[in-house]
Amino acid sequence: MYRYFSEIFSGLWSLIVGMRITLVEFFKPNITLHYPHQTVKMPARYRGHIELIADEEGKPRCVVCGMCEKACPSGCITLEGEKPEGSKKKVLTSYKLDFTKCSLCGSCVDSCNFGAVEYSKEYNLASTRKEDYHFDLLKRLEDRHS
Amino acid sequence: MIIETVTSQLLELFPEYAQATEHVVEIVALEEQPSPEAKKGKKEQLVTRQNGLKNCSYDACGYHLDLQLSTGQLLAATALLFKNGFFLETITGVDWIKEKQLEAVYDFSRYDFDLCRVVVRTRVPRENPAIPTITGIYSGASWHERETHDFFGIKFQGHPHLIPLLLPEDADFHPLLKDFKA
Amino acid sequence: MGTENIPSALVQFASADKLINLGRANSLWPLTFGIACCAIEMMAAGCARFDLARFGAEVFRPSPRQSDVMIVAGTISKKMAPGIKTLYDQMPEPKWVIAMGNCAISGGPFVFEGQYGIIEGADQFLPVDIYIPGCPPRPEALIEGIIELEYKITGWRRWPKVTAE
Amino acid sequence: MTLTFLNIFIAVVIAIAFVAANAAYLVWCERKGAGFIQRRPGPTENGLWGLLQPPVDGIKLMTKQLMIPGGVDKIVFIIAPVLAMFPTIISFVTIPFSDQIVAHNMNIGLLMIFVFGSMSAMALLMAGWSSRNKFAMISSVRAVSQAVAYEIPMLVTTITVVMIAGSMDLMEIVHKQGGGFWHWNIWPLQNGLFNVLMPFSFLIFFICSLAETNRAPFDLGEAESELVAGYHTEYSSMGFGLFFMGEYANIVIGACLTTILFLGGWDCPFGLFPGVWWFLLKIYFLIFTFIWIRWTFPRTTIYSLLNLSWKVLIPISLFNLLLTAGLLKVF
Amino acid sequence: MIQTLTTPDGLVGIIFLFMVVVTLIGGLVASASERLVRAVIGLVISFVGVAGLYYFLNSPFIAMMQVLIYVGAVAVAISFAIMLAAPEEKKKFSPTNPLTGPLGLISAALLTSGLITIALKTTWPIMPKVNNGSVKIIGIQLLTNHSMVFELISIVLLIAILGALVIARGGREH
Amino acid sequence: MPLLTLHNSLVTYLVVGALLFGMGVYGMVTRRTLIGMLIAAELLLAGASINFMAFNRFTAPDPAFGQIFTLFIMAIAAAEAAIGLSIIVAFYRHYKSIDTDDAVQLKG
Amino acid sequence: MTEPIVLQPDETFVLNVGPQHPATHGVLRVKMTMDGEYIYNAETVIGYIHRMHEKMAENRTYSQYLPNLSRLDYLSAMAYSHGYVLAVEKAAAIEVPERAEYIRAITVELNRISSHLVWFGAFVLDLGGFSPLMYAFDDREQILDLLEGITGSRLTYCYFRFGGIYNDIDEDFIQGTRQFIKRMRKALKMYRKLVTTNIILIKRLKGIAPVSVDMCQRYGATGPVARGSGINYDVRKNEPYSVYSDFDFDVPVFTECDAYARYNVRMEEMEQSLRIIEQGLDKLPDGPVNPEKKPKAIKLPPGDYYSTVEAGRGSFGIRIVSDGDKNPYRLKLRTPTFSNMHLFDEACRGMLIADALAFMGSLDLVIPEMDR
Repeated sequence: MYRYFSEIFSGLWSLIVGMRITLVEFFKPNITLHYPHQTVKMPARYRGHIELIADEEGKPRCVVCGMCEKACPSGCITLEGEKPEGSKKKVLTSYKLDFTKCSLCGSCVDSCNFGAVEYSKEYNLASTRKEDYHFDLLKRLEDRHS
Repeated sequence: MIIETVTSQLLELFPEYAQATEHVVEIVALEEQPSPEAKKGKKEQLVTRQNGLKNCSYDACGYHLDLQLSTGQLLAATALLFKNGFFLETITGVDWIKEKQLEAVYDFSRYDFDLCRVVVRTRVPRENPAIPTITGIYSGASWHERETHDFFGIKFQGHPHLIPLLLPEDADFHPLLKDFKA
Repeated sequence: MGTENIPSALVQFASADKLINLGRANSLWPLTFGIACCAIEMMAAGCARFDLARFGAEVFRPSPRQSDVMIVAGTISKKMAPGIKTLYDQMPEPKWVIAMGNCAISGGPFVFEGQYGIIEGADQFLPVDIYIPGCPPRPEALIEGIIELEYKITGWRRWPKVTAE
Repeated sequence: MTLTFLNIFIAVVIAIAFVAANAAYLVWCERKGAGFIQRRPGPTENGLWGLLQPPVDGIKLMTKQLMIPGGVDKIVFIIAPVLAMFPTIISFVTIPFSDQIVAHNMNIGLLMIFVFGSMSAMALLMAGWSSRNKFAMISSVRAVSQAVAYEIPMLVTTITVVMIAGSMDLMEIVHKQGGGFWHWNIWPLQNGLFNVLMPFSFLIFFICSLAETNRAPFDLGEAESELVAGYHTEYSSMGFGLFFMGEYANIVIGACLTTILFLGGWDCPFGLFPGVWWFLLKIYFLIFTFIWIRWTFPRTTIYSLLNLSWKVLIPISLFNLLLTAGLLKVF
Repeated sequence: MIQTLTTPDGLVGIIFLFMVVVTLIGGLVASASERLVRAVIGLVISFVGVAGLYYFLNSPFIAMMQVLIYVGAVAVAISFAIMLAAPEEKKKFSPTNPLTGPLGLISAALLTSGLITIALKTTWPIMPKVNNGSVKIIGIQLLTNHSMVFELISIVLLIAILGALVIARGGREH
Repeated sequence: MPLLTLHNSLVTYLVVGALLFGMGVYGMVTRRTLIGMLIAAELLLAGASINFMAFNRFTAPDPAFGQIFTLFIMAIAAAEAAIGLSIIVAFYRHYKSIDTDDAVQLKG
Repeated sequence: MTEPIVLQPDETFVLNVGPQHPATHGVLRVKMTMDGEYIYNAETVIGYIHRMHEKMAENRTYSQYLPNLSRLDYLSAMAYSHGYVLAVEKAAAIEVPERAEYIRAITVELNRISSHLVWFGAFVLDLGGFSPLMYAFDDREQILDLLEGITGSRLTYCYFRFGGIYNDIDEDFIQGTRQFIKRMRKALKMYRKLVTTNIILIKRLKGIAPVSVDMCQRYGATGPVARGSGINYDVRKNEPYSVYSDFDFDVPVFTECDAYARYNVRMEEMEQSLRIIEQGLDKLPDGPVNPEKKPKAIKLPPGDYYSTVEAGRGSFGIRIVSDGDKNPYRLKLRTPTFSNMHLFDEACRGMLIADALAFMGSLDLVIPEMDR
């Protein structure tokens, strides 16, 4: 009999304790980030899709060594370059990133010995077309610099 | 120490590995894998690992005992391990396509602090891979065996429910075989 | 093209249509259906920090009959695809599909030569409306996807566009 | 006779409006309340504080395709949501909001509410059965057995109150509790007799009304993690909407009844404003408690639920019935 | 005609007719539908109608009890039994005797017409309204003049509960 | 408008009661399942109760007798349903059928 | 205790739970043969999210395979990557700087807490309580912010590299982590009051779903499932790897074998993880986080390597069979949920469906990790 009543009362008490906690939470300010109105700054190391880095003249630093292409586990990167006449270095003619296959592992940035690629901070991509994510990074670079 | 206990019990069970354990170990260590040259096709002769019990360095490869045995001895060895308080970590297969063999690998470990990891392997020909099931001893082997069957097509004889586990129900391909083409 | 010759309805309820579309766009109830990694970010988007509820989209319905939008959040295996198709068919019109994460868009990192198990993108068997890339996308991206879907339904974007710096 | 019918007719219309508005905005309250408890704001973007959310949801639900899955028993499938909603609305007719505002006072008003409450069990059963869905079936069987089990302690507690008031007339019951909040049935002191068990009776009644309305922690009927969406798994569009509204209408009924039976109805503890506002204040406080409880506790199982009913609630309420009867006889 | 309809009295008449129709349609569904669950639903509809009739007969209490007991309890119990026993519906209406249907129809028609004839032919002594719809009278009568009924109800219900428990238990053990 | 004043005449109720009774009889004869028969029985009882109530309202000297009798009938019906249904369930468990013809074993 | 009930097989029906079902945490299907609300028999059907990790390993180089490990178990991605890099480092004999190992341990434990927090929320959600999920995710967001600050990703970190880590931690991370420890201790106290001592939860979990020691052994259950059955088995203690032998922490073991024991094990584990992180931050040595010479193309000597770590859900083993090439010849992932889930079929017989789903929740399932 004693156990019967003590169980009822301790049970009730645990319920009341729980309700007190949620009541306190009810009056606490909420922690929500109101996204389209407020945004959070991405940390410096945030890994978005990759972007090319330009040198001082606005040309890509990339030397078309193809290390990133080789390092990429899912084969998102295709780049082409050509050697213009009278130049020693290869010049990048196209750098295509298929972001829809990317796993954001960072192998490409790790493998680049020339510091030619970086992560972008784009974190809120959404579109009605899949093709929007087949980036032409060279074009994006030019757009940024024009 | 459990390692010694298990070793002696295993050797008691399979006396063919009993004579001169160390001797066997040496030979086995040499012949364990096909050498890289064999892989590259420079050397035609393939060296297949012989059955035997091997003491391994835990620091180098992560287990203590490595026992390769013939298919018929598997159940006895498993029962022995079960009696000694081992639990089944996993079962998997390896496709040795050069040797035309499939290998089933059983990993055992223990819950207590007397650490001992045992690997049991058995090899079967690729054309007719059949291995007795150990579900009678370890119920948990059921899924592992089904998975191995999925991937390699090894038939576990006596398994109560050998249908595809990870692959779709009607799958008839074995994707982890080296000659698998999607 | 033949489609251009369809006569338009004699009486048009333009404003009513607009109202209905507004209603639909602001009460998108997703199906409780997580497949893999992205599902966790989907949960995170529904939780306190990001709170999909602000857009009236927090009512995750477990039954497809009551949901409006299916968020395909994860890799679609060949074994699972018929199930997803069934779920989609069970949803009442009008219905939308959001492909969240690279796996749902194109198979993502799990596409390789000789793959045998996955479908390379939800759009192979579902009419996908919104693609949200990322592996996994941040919850903001999912919110952006919902906003984008509302834009698609109503043709009117009510919220400012956020550009990441 | 004639006039009463007309009255009832008008009252039903008003009741429908009241119920619909209440149900719609209770959903909003629930979402907001849940949000605040969970450190988030709830709906905010649609209208000020998300106040346009219910109409928006309503538009969406109404314009959604009404699916009748293959293999269901069509007639039953369609009748069930109506039956879930309709009786609840009727019950509003007898509820006195103040000593003037009552649609149709009956001398057996209390009984009437229970009668129409009992009809919803049938609706759940019909919905579950006709859906041809095992989850829906299990869920409806659960919901009904739960409703039946909790009707017993609920009725016994109600009888206690009826004995104290000497009437089944809701107005009469409230009148008996008039004159200061220490006369309310929730307190031990009433009519000059001292009954210690009354607060527990109140608690029992409250728990039972939680269970009767299938609210958490007793929402076994729609236990999401077990039975998908419960008995309305197969319902889409407004079919689902009616169930949804029926649930909230039931909550309002439960809160009204608890207020009338135990919290003195429109009786004001201190007369700041007219009684009807006190009544509304009380019922909305109770509704808030419903919401508060729902977002605090996990769900019980069917067994602990029945155990609770048979081992705790029924003995205590029966004992209270005897005690009250004795006290009434002696004094 | 329209004027009569719009008066309160007319409205009452319409509601009464509606109740009668509901009762009869429900009864028809209950007795003639092929599926048992529909029959139960017919029963429910019919009893709601009957409760309405009781209300017109100045006995709201009985009307309430009718709904409470039949709709809230009996119909639910029957539905449960149907679900538990899950009878195969196809098998049911292949009568072994093809005469069953017509036979039932004839006997029912005979009985009904007989009853109706009696009801119409007899001149019933109409008394002034004695029943004012109060619950109190029923209560007092139940505990004084008709206390036997009260006792009988108690005993019947007690026995029913015990019997149901015993029988259902027995089934479980099997 | 005689149609609209029907609720004030005893005969109406008697006719409705008779019709319900007839439906009950029809159901009793044609139904071949125990549950179906139970449903028909409920209809029979309802028909009878309507008569009781009608007489109570229009002819009886005692203000409550008909009502009390109807209450009694309800109690009986409830009891009958409880017992009947438990028998049906037990019977079903035993024979996996609720068809009356399958109950021949009861004859011995 | 739920006694197994003698059931009649001919009164059963099949209830198909999943692949889309709120309680299955992903795409898992359980074909339950039910007798009323009791489970007569259950057959788990998995493979709905089989992502061919093992086949991919044979097609990728060792370092290209790294991102896969984060997707294997997305909730405790760090631990799985840890297992993999440890295995490769062991086989290729790569030295790891001590600082890197400490950072690994800290991040793994942080990740373990975040994983347990998701489990906690989802489990209570399974039991019908919604708010704890929100609180848990709120606390988890703190961890994610910390980890995102150093790794750049919220869920699939790819933080470990062979021989070291991707990036050194900064002062922000250390300060943030210390603050988080304080916050988390408070939060755990709150969870105890709100959930652990709640009478409804206790009624639902105590004595439910017993898993005996014998069953654990037969099925190879590890992690909190085994520890909830009184088996003192934690890879971090039993075969210490990395720098775990430097830390002073307890392995919570409960002998009740029921769902409540498993629940308590995980709650206790979060506190122990906090202790490890605290010690790790205190003891954190200075120095580089990557070896002098970064190993470029990794080739393992031919052989067979096995390595185990304690992941969020149990012991995660990885077997690499190498033939000396730059791709693994065969890579086998031994995932804990696979074994833990397998015992569900046997253990849930005779249980109520509600209890079975509580049981499923107490196993802490991550389906992609099981299906691989």
